[in-house]
Amino acid sequence: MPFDIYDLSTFTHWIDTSLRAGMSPFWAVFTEFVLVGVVFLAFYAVVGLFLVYAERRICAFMQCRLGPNRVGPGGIFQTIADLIKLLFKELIYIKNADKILFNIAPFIVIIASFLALAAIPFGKGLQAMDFNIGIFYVVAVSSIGVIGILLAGWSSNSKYSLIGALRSGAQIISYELSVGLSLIVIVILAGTMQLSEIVEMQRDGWFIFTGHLPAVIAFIIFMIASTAEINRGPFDLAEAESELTAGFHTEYSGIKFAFFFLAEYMNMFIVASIAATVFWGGWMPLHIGSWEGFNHAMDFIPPFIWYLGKTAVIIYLIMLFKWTFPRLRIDQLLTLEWKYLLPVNLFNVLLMAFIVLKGWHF
Amino acid sequence: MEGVLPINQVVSEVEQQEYIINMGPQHPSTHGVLRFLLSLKGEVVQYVQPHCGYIHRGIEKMTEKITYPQIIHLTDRLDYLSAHMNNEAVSLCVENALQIEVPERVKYIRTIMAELSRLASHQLWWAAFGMDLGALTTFFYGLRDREYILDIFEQTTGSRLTQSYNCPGGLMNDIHPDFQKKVKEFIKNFRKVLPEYNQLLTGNVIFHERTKGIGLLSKEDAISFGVTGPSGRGSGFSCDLRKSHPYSAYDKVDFKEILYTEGDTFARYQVRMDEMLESMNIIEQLIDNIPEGDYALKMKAIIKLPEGEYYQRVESARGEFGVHIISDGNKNPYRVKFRSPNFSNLSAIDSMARGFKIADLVAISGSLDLVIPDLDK
Amino acid sequence: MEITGAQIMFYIFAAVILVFSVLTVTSRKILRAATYLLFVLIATAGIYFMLKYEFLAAVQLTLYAGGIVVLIIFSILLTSHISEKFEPISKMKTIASFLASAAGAILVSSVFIQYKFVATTKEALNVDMEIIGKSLLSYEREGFVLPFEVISILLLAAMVGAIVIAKKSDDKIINEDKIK
Amino acid sequence: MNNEELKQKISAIESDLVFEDKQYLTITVEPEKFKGLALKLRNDKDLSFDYMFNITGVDYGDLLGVCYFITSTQFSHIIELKVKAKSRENAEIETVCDIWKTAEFQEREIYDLLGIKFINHPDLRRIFLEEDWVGYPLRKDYVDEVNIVER
Repeated sequence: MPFDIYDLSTFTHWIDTSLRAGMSPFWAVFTEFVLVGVVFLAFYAVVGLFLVYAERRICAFMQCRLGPNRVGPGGIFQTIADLIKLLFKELIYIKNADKILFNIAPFIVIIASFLALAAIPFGKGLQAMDFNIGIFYVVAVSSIGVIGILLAGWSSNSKYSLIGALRSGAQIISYELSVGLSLIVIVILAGTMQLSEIVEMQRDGWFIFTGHLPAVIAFIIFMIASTAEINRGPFDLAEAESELTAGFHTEYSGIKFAFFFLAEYMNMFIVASIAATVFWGGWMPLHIGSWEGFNHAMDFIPPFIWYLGKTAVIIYLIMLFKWTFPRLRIDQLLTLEWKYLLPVNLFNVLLMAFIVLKGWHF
Repeated sequence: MEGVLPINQVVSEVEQQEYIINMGPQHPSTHGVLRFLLSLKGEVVQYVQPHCGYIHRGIEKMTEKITYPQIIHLTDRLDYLSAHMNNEAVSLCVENALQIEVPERVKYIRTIMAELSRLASHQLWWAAFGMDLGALTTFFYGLRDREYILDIFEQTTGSRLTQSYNCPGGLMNDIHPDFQKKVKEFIKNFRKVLPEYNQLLTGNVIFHERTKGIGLLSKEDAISFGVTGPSGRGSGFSCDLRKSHPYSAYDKVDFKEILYTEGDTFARYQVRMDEMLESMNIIEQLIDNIPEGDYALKMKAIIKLPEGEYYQRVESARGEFGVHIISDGNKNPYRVKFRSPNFSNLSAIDSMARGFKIADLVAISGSLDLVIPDLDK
Repeated sequence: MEITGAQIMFYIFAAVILVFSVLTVTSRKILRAATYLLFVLIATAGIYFMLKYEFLAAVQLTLYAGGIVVLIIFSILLTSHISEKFEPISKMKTIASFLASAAGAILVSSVFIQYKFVATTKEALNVDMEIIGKSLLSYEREGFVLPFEVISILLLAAMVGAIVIAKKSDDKIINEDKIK
Repeated sequence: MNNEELKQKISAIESDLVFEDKQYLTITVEPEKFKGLALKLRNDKDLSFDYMFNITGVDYGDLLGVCYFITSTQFSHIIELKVKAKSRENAEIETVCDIWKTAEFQEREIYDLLGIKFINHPDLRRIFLEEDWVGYPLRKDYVDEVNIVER
């Protein structure tokens, strides 16, 4: 198989064996932990910085302006300058706030997004943890993030924050259902929840093509619901700046605000990677039926590029949503979920089960 | 609620408490230093109490110490988005009191300038209204096109916002030689851009959901509260003074008074969108026919109005602007009262917003297009 | 005896569980208690992960950490104010609860000591979708349909009970109508 | 209706009114009769003054007064009602905010700046100035050495 030239599992195995040869198993595992941790931290920071920059440029492009263009070529160092500014900003402590919870909240949000990152396959063999219940794990872990938002809103002792937190709680709890159900549609099709296997099964065609109509519906619902779950426009009611000034993070400043900010972008990245992995074949190259030459050509593009490319396209879509639509109202948001997305989703699950039973999929 | 409370007592206190929120004076969607005191039940607004006066500068008191031409420069600072109309109101009032007739050329230019101001004001409103609803992109589109008008203003009047272009007896100076060309260019361009506005916001499903049936104001209430301008016309209150009490060159042009009867936020939105088209029609009818002549009458150095009361109504971008001058024959007025449209429009907000949600309140106050310096005076 | 990485992890998780369990019951601020409970649940999920019991760990995270704790916090947000604190626990109560927990600890540990744990030689069962799906929908041995239904009835009963308790009494509603 | 017809019609409704022909027909009315007249003007089918477009509070030196500009959206005739309060120190005029709702805010403004009390006003507080502001700035005898510079 040509694309096995990019198989990184041999590389990771080589690291593992060479470490174990040099030291006791305990220290070998420990070193691996540290390595993975450092790699993820670096990745997290780089992706976060890049996404903020990309958001600014895309937003500027939508709004007929230039965006950041002074710091560095094309303004690429703007986010780094911002980061430095945020690091030096004063951390404001609010009187009568619940200090412990106030300080813990940003960490909970950011840890939840870290945990989810662990299960995402970036390439063949390039995955921190390959659970056999990968999708379930990601959904489970991402549901913790909302607690950070709720705590942030409540512990700030500000009414705007509290309303923002309540909105966000209602929103995320509801939309988790749709995210889960739309992923279940694909789980039914794939017959597994292991992310690496799901990617592997899309070798001959991505699920969005092979899964007929239900997969397309599931993808659309996933996009809507996950945009809502990560609190991005047009579903950014939790921070709705024209109504609640900044919602749950009104009272945060400096690096703690930056944590929320970064977590939002990372959540966007995670959601986009899950969508890319589950619906668009993750790091799998695009293969079309029996076009051997085309398929071979595609195989030579490294999987990491495929993966990042797909993720970037979906992130671009999510950004376009934000900069195009007006914000929904809270009751409309819940109506959309409970009256439209959920019934459609349930029906979609049935439809997919039927198709799989009949063996109508490719 | 400091200290220790048994649980059941807590519950009963929570039930009794009003949940009160201060929206403003520093808040993104009050467009200035206005404060709404909201009582909420969940997200539903129980009542709204507007608190104003954060930039009360005592303009009415100041006018009692200065001369009539000087008042012009204070009226700019009322509703800065329709500065031209405010100037016009004072100028017309003084001219009526002195019973002088300004040259035709002045009337034409005043009308064109007023309509340009209206366009610029509506563009800014559209931009900010989209932003109130969370569509941030509209802000840049609106401001981009408003820039053309401000450039035209700058060229002729030397100022972009507070133009002070009208004065009793005519205009401060003549129009720039490029004025007509530039205005025509702008209109040609804006006629192309306006459909873009509609594509971006007017046709959006979320936008319809957010605005239709929200903030209802009946015609009777609109009249009783004195809600004028586009906000009143969205409720079917025919209050366009350009039509009913024509001044300047409005009797020479053919235009429609935009009326919508729904009385909701969407109707008020539609009125303004249609008014932009009508304003362009008016300008197009006048721009090629500006008569030759003087741009101002020769006025005495010190203007003294004969003793008496004078009132002038003018349609500004936000509604009926009125100037009430009481003169005792001196060079400064005895009392000047500005009837600011925003003040009356604001008074209706409580009855409009009750029972709707916070997000709707933002939409409603956005659709009233409040300019805070005008209502605070 | 050499300490393995797994042991260290276990001790960390166990310590987290112990410390935060105690904090949960002793904290006088209700939302802090809920947050500590969250940490306990997450640490428990961590132990499941260590045991390679990923499915249960994920269930623990979604249901307890992501579901129940969120609901608890949500209801706290709706009902309580930040300045509220519980009354300090009286001495009698402290002593009584200490005795009760000590008795429980003795009981549990005595059972544990008497039981002879046998290390299993079997390979850990790889829980894949097929096994989960089949055992969830099976009503035979090792099937979960029957217990699931029983639990759902229990939950229903609990929910009805909660509604009955939380509902305003009728006469109060009538009074309120009169006021309006 | 032109001013003459209005004059006849209104004098038939209420006696003891002083009519002046200015820019608009100006009617001076005693404070006791004012509320009744306003109500009749609003409710009369042929007059139906339903839209109050301006209220001006004036300090006449010896007395404080209020000018109400009202018009009819149906017939578009305009009159100005003038009321002068009986005393300067304790100036009181009946509120009309139950007839024209716009008066609620306008009367608060006049109370704030001129100190005319409106009887039966539901929420007569200062609107622009702070609650503890001393004096009424729009009165001619208002002195504020700190903020007003006399030249």
